[in-house]
Amino acid sequence: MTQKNPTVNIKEAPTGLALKIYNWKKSLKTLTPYLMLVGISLWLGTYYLFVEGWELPRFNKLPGPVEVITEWINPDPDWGISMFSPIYYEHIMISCRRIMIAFTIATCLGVPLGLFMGWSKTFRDYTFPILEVLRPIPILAWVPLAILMFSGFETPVIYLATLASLFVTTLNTLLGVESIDKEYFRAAKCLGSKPHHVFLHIVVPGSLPFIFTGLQISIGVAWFSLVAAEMVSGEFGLGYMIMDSYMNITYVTMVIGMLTLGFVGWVSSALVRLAGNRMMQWRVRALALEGR
Amino acid sequence: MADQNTSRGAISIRNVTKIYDPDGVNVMAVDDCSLEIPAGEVCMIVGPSGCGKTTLLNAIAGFHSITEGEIYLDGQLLCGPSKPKAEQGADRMVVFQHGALFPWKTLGENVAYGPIVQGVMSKAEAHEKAEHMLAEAGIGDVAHKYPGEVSSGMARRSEIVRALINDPKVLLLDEPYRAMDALTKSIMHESLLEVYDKTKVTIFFITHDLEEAIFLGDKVVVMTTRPATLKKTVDVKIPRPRDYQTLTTEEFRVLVEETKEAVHEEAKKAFDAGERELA
Amino acid sequence: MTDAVQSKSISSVSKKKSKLEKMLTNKSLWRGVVALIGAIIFWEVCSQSKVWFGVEIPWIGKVPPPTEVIAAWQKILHYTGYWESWYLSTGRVFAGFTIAMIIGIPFGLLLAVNRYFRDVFFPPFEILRPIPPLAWVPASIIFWPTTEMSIAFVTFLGAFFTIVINVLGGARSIDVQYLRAAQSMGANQWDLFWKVILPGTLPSIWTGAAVGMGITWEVVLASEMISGGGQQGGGGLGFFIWSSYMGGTVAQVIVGMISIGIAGYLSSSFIRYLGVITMPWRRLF
Amino acid sequence: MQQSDIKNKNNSADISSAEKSTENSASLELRNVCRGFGDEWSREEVISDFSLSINPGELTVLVGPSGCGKTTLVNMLAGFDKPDTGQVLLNEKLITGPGMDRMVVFQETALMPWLTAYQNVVFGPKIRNDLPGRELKKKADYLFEKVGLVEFKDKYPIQLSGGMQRRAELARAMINDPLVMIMDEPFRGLDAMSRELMQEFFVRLFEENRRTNIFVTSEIDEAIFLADRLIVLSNRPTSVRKIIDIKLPRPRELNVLSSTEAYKYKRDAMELLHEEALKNFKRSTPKADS
Repeated sequence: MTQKNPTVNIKEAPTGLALKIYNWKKSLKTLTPYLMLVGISLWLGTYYLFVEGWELPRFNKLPGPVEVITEWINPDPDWGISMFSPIYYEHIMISCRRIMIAFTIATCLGVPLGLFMGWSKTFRDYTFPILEVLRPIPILAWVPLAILMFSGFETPVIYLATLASLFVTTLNTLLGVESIDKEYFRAAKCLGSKPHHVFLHIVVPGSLPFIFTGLQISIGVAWFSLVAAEMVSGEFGLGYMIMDSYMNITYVTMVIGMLTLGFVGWVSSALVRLAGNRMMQWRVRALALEGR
Repeated sequence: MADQNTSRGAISIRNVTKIYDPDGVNVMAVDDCSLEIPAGEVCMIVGPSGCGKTTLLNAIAGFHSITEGEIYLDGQLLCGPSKPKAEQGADRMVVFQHGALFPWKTLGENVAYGPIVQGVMSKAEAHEKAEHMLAEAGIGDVAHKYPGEVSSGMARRSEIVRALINDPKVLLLDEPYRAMDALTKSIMHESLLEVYDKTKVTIFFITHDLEEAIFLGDKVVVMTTRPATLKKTVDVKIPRPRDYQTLTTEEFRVLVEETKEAVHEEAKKAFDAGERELA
Repeated sequence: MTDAVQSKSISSVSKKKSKLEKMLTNKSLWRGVVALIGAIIFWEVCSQSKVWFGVEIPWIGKVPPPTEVIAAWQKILHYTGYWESWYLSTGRVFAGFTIAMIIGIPFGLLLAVNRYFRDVFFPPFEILRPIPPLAWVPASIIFWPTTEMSIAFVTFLGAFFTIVINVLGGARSIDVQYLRAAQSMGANQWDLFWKVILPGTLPSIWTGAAVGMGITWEVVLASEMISGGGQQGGGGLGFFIWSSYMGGTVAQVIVGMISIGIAGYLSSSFIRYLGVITMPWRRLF
Repeated sequence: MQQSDIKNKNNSADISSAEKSTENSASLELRNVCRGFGDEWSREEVISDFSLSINPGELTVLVGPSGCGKTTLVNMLAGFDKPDTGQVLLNEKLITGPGMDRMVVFQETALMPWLTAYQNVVFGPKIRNDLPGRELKKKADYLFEKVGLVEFKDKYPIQLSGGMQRRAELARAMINDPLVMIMDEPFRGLDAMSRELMQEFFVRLFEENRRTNIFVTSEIDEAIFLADRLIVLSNRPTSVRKIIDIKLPRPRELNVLSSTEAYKYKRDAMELLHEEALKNFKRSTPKADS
């Protein structure tokens, strides 16, 4: 029998970039990337034909893909906004700044709040019902109240985005603490931990996976409410840009705004995911082994 | 009190009763249970699952209170009528059924955790000692890995190391090898015996596996099904050190035979009760 | 000895507490009640402090006190317009939501079941997904002939993405052993789909639906504020809030907010109820 | 040398009591099977050049350390997986995919949680539509009686205890009248007591109709108690370390395990397995024990 075969053909295992290139090359041998291209072109093609090619009724009112892309890369935009106009970046920057402020406040408040709620049952008993009563009220219903409570344009918008993420972050953190196996608490006590050790070494790291799931949802929700708030009241930002171009019947700019929003939103949630993976190496490594 | 060195970790359980009270329905988990474990003995508790063995362990460890009776450690009262719940302390270390290594710390950090939070050692000292002890247990090369990255056998070994670094008087093990297959289990047994032969720490080991009990123990205590009381105590006089070949000796076989009846009777009772409950 | 044991265990089994008794002795419940009452009193005091103490508390001081809100609510209960806006909003939510379920569930299942279908249709879906549903509002108004249809469309989008993602995730995480077991008992692709994949995905379908329902209410509200409010006859709770705000009756704004909270809560309870009755195996234990 | 050993063993076992079973029994054969996993730099042969033939009407037990590739073998026998090279044959015919002539009872229970015990059991015949309703009901009722779950017919799997779930799963496999039953550590995770009861129960079932049976386990006692032929597997890459014919009398009772004879078998197997398990432990990864 050929039992003496080497079990593992040890070949230098590629890491980092080399691994990525290898995986990429391997995927090129399958149908997937080509089908993906087919899918995207199918979608763009239909969009083009319906709107610009055949000019079907109703569709012909919308800006077509060619129109949008030429406008987007036009150094001298017909409707005022393209990749080359500074105002475009100003809108993006303002929205991003608002999101950053809202997200930071929500995280700084929500995570500790959730942790304490999970840690102390008494605290939880007193705070959770209030949260539960407020939660079903859609964030958008707060708009008039927010405008009333906070004067100006900036604070109400940030307030709304913060409120939206705050709920999500707090609840997920709470869930995270609850998800920690009781035996970890016992083990920690057994090993002689004082309460602050338990909090720092068990409660915080143990709930991190849920916290980061929460943060990813929270940043999505923050964008959602930000756009809404900017559309209703605001004088800058991507939501405003979309609404404004709708009012001015510059529909091409509107579509550019939507696509930009999608892209920026995607980048921000990717950043949160990245930060999560950074902080939870233990989880990333174990998951990687499982997926093997 | 006797000499510190010779009588480290003698447990004396006297007439302990435990009644749970969930939703106003009293359930008796342990009924008038008395047991003496001399220092440095491996005491194996065998009984059907859910019979109240763990309740006893929890009482010693200080996770639960007891309703009646007293528990002493080295002549000192752990819990009793005046103090229903024992304080949790590093002199009694628990190894849990499902494993409770902190998944967010490496094995080395896990082992070093106890001395650091107790303030007995500096961080550097603790880490150095942890690495040393892990290496002694034969898993030094994975000290920097996270529990999720190593096999359950290695994880369980380092959990025992994590307990031992605190120099406990008693090691409380709650079916720690339950989820393992027989072969991995036998390796784990040998490594536990190795540890025991070195440290001579008192071991309180809960299991429902009779062979495991006889292989490891100096004394095997068979418990009845809920409410738990002592049914039978068997002294195991197989000489140490033991290895896997002990499992197939005549002596071992005879002991298994001797105990089997009692265990099966109780297990059958528990099993039938379980089926009835579901019906 | 045995006698002693018996008598002990008999005496130890006391009677079970009744449900009401359990509720009344539940500490958490009482704490919750205390917290809520405390919060309302706090709100009242903060809002009234300008009148009572002459000190205006920032932010919350500008909000009308609960007593005023209740008074406004009592008055408005007689208006048919208020009830009509309930009806209109709920109708819109369920229209968009139902369409999203009808299209989203098969689409998600198809994505999960067929690799090629997934390769082709998932990328465009992923490109469009990060765009917040509200950003579609203007485009939707341009495209659809009536406001009602454009609101329905945006509502549909809001729920659609969530439902599809949940269905896809749920269907893909079905234990391969169920599929294998069915296969070795002679199930064909059709059986696998109907007998294994669909019931196995049901829990995620309802999770997706519950989240989708929440988003739907947000979207309906926003589109009512943006579009419905602009044209006459739009109505709906969103419009009710917006017009109350424009009319300067802030107490009514809060009435609207609470109403919409109740509506949202009721509709998600409804979804949970549907989940419970369609998944009897989950109800147990 | 081991290969020739296997060939010689063909049909030597006592199948005299299996007259009625010859029609519903089958032989299985693995010929020079290889199967590996992983990327090109981390490729690992889980099974390399593995040959084994399984006699009709016998209970063959494969025993080996965890992570040695037993499940991969099962998957290939069941047709869920294909070998890279080599052949898997059922009655001299190549296995190309899963089929109802081979029923698998899984490591973790694979009862569908959304169906009641009864619906689970009749799942196969129902979707194939090959039994008239009344007959199916009769057959199912008979099986439920046999596995002692009559009162639990309309319960969902989560309402059943671990042992009951396994029994329902056995019934589900048996209603399809397979030629071969493949059991992949079916009693793993049960507590010792339920496990013993299940073993006794299973041995009764087998002795009744002597269907070709492959039973994979990592418990030596279980293996010796059940087996006609015990096949000790090595670590990865899996190969046959030793074949032991278990000549304990049938019908078997649990106390057969404490006989001196059984202890002799146990010692034989233990020696090898302990060695393999130690090897496995030394290089174990978390994958190895899941």
